Amino acid sequence: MKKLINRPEDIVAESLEGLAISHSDILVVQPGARFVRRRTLGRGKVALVSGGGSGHDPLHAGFVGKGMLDAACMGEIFTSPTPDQIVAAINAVETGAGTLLVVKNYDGDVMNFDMAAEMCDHALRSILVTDDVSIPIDGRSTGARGVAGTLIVEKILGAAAEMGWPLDRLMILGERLVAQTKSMGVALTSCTVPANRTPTFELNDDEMELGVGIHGERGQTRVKLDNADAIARHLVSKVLQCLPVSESGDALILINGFGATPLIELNLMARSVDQAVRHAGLRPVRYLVGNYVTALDMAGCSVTITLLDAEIEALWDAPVHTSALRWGC
Amino acid sequence: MKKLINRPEDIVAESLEGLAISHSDILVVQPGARFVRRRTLGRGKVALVSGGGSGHDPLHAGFVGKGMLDAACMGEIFTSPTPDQIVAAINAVETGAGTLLVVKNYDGDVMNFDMAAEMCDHALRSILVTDDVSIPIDGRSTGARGVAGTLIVEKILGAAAEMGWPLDRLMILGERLVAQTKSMGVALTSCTVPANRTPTFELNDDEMELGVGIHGERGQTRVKLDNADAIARHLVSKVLQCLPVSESGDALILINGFGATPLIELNLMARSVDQAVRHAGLRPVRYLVGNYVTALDMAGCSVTITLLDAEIEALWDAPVHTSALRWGC
Amino acid sequence: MSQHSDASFPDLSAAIKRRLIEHVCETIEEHAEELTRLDKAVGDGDHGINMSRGVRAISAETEQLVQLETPRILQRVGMILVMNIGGAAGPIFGTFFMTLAKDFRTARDQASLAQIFEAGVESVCARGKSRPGQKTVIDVLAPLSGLLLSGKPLSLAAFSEAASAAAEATIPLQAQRGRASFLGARSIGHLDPGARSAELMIKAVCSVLAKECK
Amino acid sequence: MSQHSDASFPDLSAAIKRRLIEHVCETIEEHAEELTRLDKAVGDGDHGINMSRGVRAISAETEQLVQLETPRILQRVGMILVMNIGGAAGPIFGTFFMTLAKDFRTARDQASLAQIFEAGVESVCARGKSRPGQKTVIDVLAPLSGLLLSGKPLSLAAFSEAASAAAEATIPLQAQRGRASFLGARSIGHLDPGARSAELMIKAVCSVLAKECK
Ligand SMILES: Nc1ncnc2c1ncn2[C@@H]1O[C@H](COP(=O)(O)OP(=O)(O)O)[C@@H](O)[C@H]1O
Ligand SMILES: Nc1ncnc2c1ncn2[C@@H]1O[C@H](COP(=O)(O)OP(=O)(O)O)[C@@H](O)[C@H]1O
Ligand SMILES: [Mg+2]
Ligand SMILES: [Mg+2]
Ligand SMILES: [Mg+2]
Ligand SMILES: [Mg+2]
Repeated sequence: MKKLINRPEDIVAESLEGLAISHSDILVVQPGARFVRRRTLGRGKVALVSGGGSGHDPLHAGFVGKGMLDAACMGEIFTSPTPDQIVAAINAVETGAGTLLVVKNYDGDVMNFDMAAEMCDHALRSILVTDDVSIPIDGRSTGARGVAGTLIVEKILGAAAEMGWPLDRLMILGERLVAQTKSMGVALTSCTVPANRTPTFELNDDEMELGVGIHGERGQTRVKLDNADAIARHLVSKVLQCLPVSESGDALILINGFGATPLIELNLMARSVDQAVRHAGLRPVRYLVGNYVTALDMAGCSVTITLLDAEIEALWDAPVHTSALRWGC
Repeated sequence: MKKLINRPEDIVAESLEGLAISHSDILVVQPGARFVRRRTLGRGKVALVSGGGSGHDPLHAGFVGKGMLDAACMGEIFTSPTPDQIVAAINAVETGAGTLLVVKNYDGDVMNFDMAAEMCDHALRSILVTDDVSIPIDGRSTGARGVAGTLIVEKILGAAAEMGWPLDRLMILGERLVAQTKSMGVALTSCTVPANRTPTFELNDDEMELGVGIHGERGQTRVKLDNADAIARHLVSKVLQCLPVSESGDALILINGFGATPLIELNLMARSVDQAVRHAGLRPVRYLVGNYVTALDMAGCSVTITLLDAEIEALWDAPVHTSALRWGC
Repeated sequence: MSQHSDASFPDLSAAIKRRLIEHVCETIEEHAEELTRLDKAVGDGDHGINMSRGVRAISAETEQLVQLETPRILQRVGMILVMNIGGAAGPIFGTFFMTLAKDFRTARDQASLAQIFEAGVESVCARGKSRPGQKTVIDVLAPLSGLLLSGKPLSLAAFSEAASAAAEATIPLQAQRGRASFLGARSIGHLDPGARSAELMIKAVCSVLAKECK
Repeated sequence: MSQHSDASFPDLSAAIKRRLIEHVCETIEEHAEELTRLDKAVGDGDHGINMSRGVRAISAETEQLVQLETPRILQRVGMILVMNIGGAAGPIFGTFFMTLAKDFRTARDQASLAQIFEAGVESVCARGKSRPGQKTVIDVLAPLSGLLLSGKPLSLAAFSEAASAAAEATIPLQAQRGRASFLGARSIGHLDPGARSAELMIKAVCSVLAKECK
C-alpha cells in the first residue's frame, strides 16, 4: 500500500483540515469536530445536511457550499458517521427552517442517521438515495444502495434550498429526483483501506467486476475485461431498464471515476456513453465527467442518468460554489 | 494493464471527442483535427495556444475556454504534437492580434513548436515553461522541464489576454511568471503507456521516486517511502531553494495529483504543505488542489509555488470558464 | 445459570466487572484482523477496524466503568460503541447494550434474564429493520435468546457453544441485510463478520463468568 | 562506394527504391519493442511506438513514393516523419531527411555525398540545439559523417559496422539532451533509443544497397 498519508488513523481528520485550509473562503471545520460546514449560512433556508463514510472524496465534504450542502459529516473510511456527530452538524447549520438529511441507503448510514434524527427535536426529514441498479431485488427488501447519483440529488436539492423552498416541497422534489436517477458501476481494481494495507479483493489482469458499489467491495459478477464501448453499452442498458420513460427524453449524464481513473479515460467513456444513450433514444443535454464519488484508489467508473424536466434542469444549472463543483459564480 | 479504452491507437482522438461532447457549450473539436478550440473566440485579443503530448489531462485541452487557452494541440500519448497540427490550431484561433504559444520545455515540444512557428508568418511569440526544480543544472544547458506550473502560467496569461493585453506585455508577464513559479514532484508508482501494456518502471512497495516529471519516467533518486509531512517538507524546501525571495511573501500553492492520486490524499497533502510553507515564512493565500497535470495513471503528486503580487493575484482570481477550471462565471 | 431467591442479583464485584470488560475488549482486539478479513470477503473490509475502535474507546474508560452499577455500565458501553464505531456495527451493538441496560435491574433468574436478552434482540431487529435468517449479528443473538427463553437449564459452556454454532450457521445463508446483501448469491459460503463479533463477545463474557463466578 | 563519372548518380530503379523503403520500415517495425524498452529505461517509453507510427505512414505511401525521384522521396519521407511522429524523434529524423533532399541532386561521389550527409547532421544539431557527445541520434550520425568526410574508401559493410559501434558508444555517456538528460548520472549505462533507431535505419539502407547494387 502506498499512500500520501501520515498515520492511517489520522487520515480523515488531516484530510478535512487540508480541505478547509485550501477553501477557507467557503468552509469551516471546527477543530476536533468531524463535520464541515459552510462559512456563511443562508438564514431562513432549510439546512441541507449529508454525510457518510470517508473515502468517497469529494463526496460529501467537497459539496459543501453555496447552492449545495450546508454541512457534511464525515465518518471513518467507509464507515458511517456516528449519531452524535450528525446531531452536532445539524445543530451547527439549522437556522429555523428545518433540516433535510440526504442519506445514502446503507444499513449503517440509515441506522446512524435514524438515531441522530431521534435525538433532534426540530423539523427534520430525510431523503434516501437508492440509485444503484446492480443489486437484484430478490432477498433485499430495503431497496438499492446509494452511489454516484447522490451528487446529483445533493446539487439539485441544494439549489432549491438556496432558493428558499420549504421542507415539504424539497421532500417531494427529492423523492422525484431519486426515482429519476439511476447508476451502475464497473471496477477494474478494488481499493486499499489504509488501515488494512492490502486491497479488499484482487482481480486478474483480464477481469472486471460489474455492478460494484463505492466501497471497493465485490460487485455482482466478475467478467472478462471489455472495451469502453461495450462497457458503456452494458452500463447504460442496465440503467435505462430501471428508469421510467421520460417525455422529453432529456437526460443529465454523470460519468464518475472511482478515484484512480485518469480523466483521459473518463472523457473517452463520455463518448462511448453518449453513443449508447443516443442510441436508446435519449438526448443527453447535460454532462458531468470526473472523479466525484470515489472509493479511495479504486479504478473504474459508473454511469448515472437523471431524467430531466425544465424544473430539474434549471436547478442543475443554478449557481453552485463548493470546492469540487462550481459554476455560475 | 487495465484501462477504460477501445483500441490504444484511438485513445487520444476518442477522449478529445468525449471532452467536446460533454463540453459542447464551450469547446469545438474539428473531426480529424487534433486540437481543441474555444467555441467563441475573443476577436482582437492575442490568441493563447498551447499543447503537448496527451496523457496529462486535463492539461491542456481541459484548460481551453474563456479566460485561459484559445486552442490546445494534443499529440499522441507523451508525444509532442506535430508542426502541421500546431499550425492548424494557430490558424483556427488567430484573429489578428498575434499568437502566444505556451510550450513546456521538452526537446520534442520545443522542436515541434519551433518548426510550427517557422511555418507561420504572423506575429507569434512563445513562453517556455521551466518550473521543475529537480533536474541538476550540470550537463543540461537547455534549462529545466515544464511540469504542473504550466497550469498557472496558462491561467494567468489567459486572464491577461482576455483583458486585451498586447503580445509584448504578455511576453513580459509570462517570463516573470515562469521565473516565479517552481515545482517538484514525487511518484509512488509509474504509469502504463497504453500501447505498452506494462508500466514504464517498477517501484517496490516501500519506495518512491523523488524529482519525477509527468511522463512516468524515472526521477532523480529512489528513496524509502516517507509520510506525507516529510514528503511535503522535502518538496517545499527544494522548491523554495529555487524561488527568488518575494517581498510580500504571498504565495499561490498548487497541490497536483499525477492522475491516480485520490483527492483524500491531496487534501491531506495540502495540510502538510501548508505547514511547511508557513514554517518557511511564506503566506499561502491561494490554493488549488487536484489532479490537474497528470501522467496517465501515475500515483503521486507535485507541489508548485508561485510568488504572488497584487497584479498576478488579481489575474489568478479573474473569471475562467474551461472544462477543468472554472470560477467567477 | 445459578439462581438467587432475592429480588435481583447482587451486583458483580468491581474485579469481575473489570475482568469482563478487559476480556471482551482483548478478545475483539485479538480477532480484529480475522474480522476484517471476513468483512473483505463479503463487505467493505473494515469490521475489525470498526470493532477495535469501539473496544479501545471502552478500554480507555475501564476505571470509570467498573465503579458503576452493571446496568449503568451496559448503558455507557452501548453509548461508547454508538459514538465511536459508526457504520452498521455501531448502532447494532450499541443498541443491544443500551437496551439490555434498561431492565437489567430486574434480572433475577434465567427467565427474567431471557426476557431482557430478548428485548435486546428485538431492539436490534427494529434498529436494523432485520430478522433472523438474513446473515447478520441477529443470527447469533436470536438463537441464544430462544435458548434462554426455552427455560431449559443452561450451562455457560453450553451457551458459549450455542453462540459458536449459530455464528457458523451463517455461512450457508444468503445475506439480506448489510453490505453482504449487495453480493446476492455470492455472499453464500462466508461467515458473517458481525455474527463472528457477537459470538466472540458472548464467549468472552461466558468464559470470565465461568472462571470468576463458581 | 562505387563512383560514377557523370554529373550525378543515375537515379535508383523503382524496385530498389521500394526495397529500400520496405526494408527500412520493416526493420524499425521489427525492433519497435526493443526501441520502446530502451526508452523505458531512460525516457518515457514510447520511442518504438513513435518510430513505428512514422514508418507505417511511410509504408502506406510506398507506391506513390517509388514513382518519385530520390530527392523528392527523401523530402517526402522527411515530411511524413515530421507530420506523424511528433515528439523528439519526428523533428530530428524528419529534418535529417528533408535536409538530405535539398542537395541530393548533386550527389556524385563519396565526397559530395559526405557533404550532403554533413549538412543533414548539422541541420539536426541546429534543430535539437545539440552536438555530439550528448547521447542522442547525433552520436551515430556525426561519426558516420566524419568517416565519409575523411575520404578513405569505405565499404557498405564498414559503414554499417561503424553505425553499430557508434550506437554502442552512447552507453557510457551521460545524456545532456532529450528526456534521458532528466536522469543525470542515472542515464549512464543505457543505450540511447534514438541512436539505436538511427543505427537500424543506416544498416537497413546499407544491406539493401549491398544486395541490390553490386
Ligand atoms: N440491518 C442490519 N441488521 C443487523 N445487523 C446488521 C445489519 N447490517 C449490517 N449488520 C451487521 O453488521 C456487520 C458489518 O459491520 P461493519 O463492517 O462494522 O459495518 P459496515 O457494513 O458499515 O462496514 C455485518 O456483518 C452484519 O452482521
Ligand atoms: N535535442 C535533441 N537532439 C537530438 N536528438 C534528440 C534530442 N532530444 C531527443 N533526441 C533523440 O530522440 C530520442 C527520443 O525519441 P522519442 O522517444 O521518440 O521522443 P520523446 O523523447 O519526445 O518521447 C532520444 O533517444 C534521442 O536520441
Ligand atoms: Mg464500513
Ligand atoms: Mg514521448
Ligand atoms: Mg464493513
Ligand atoms: Mg520517448
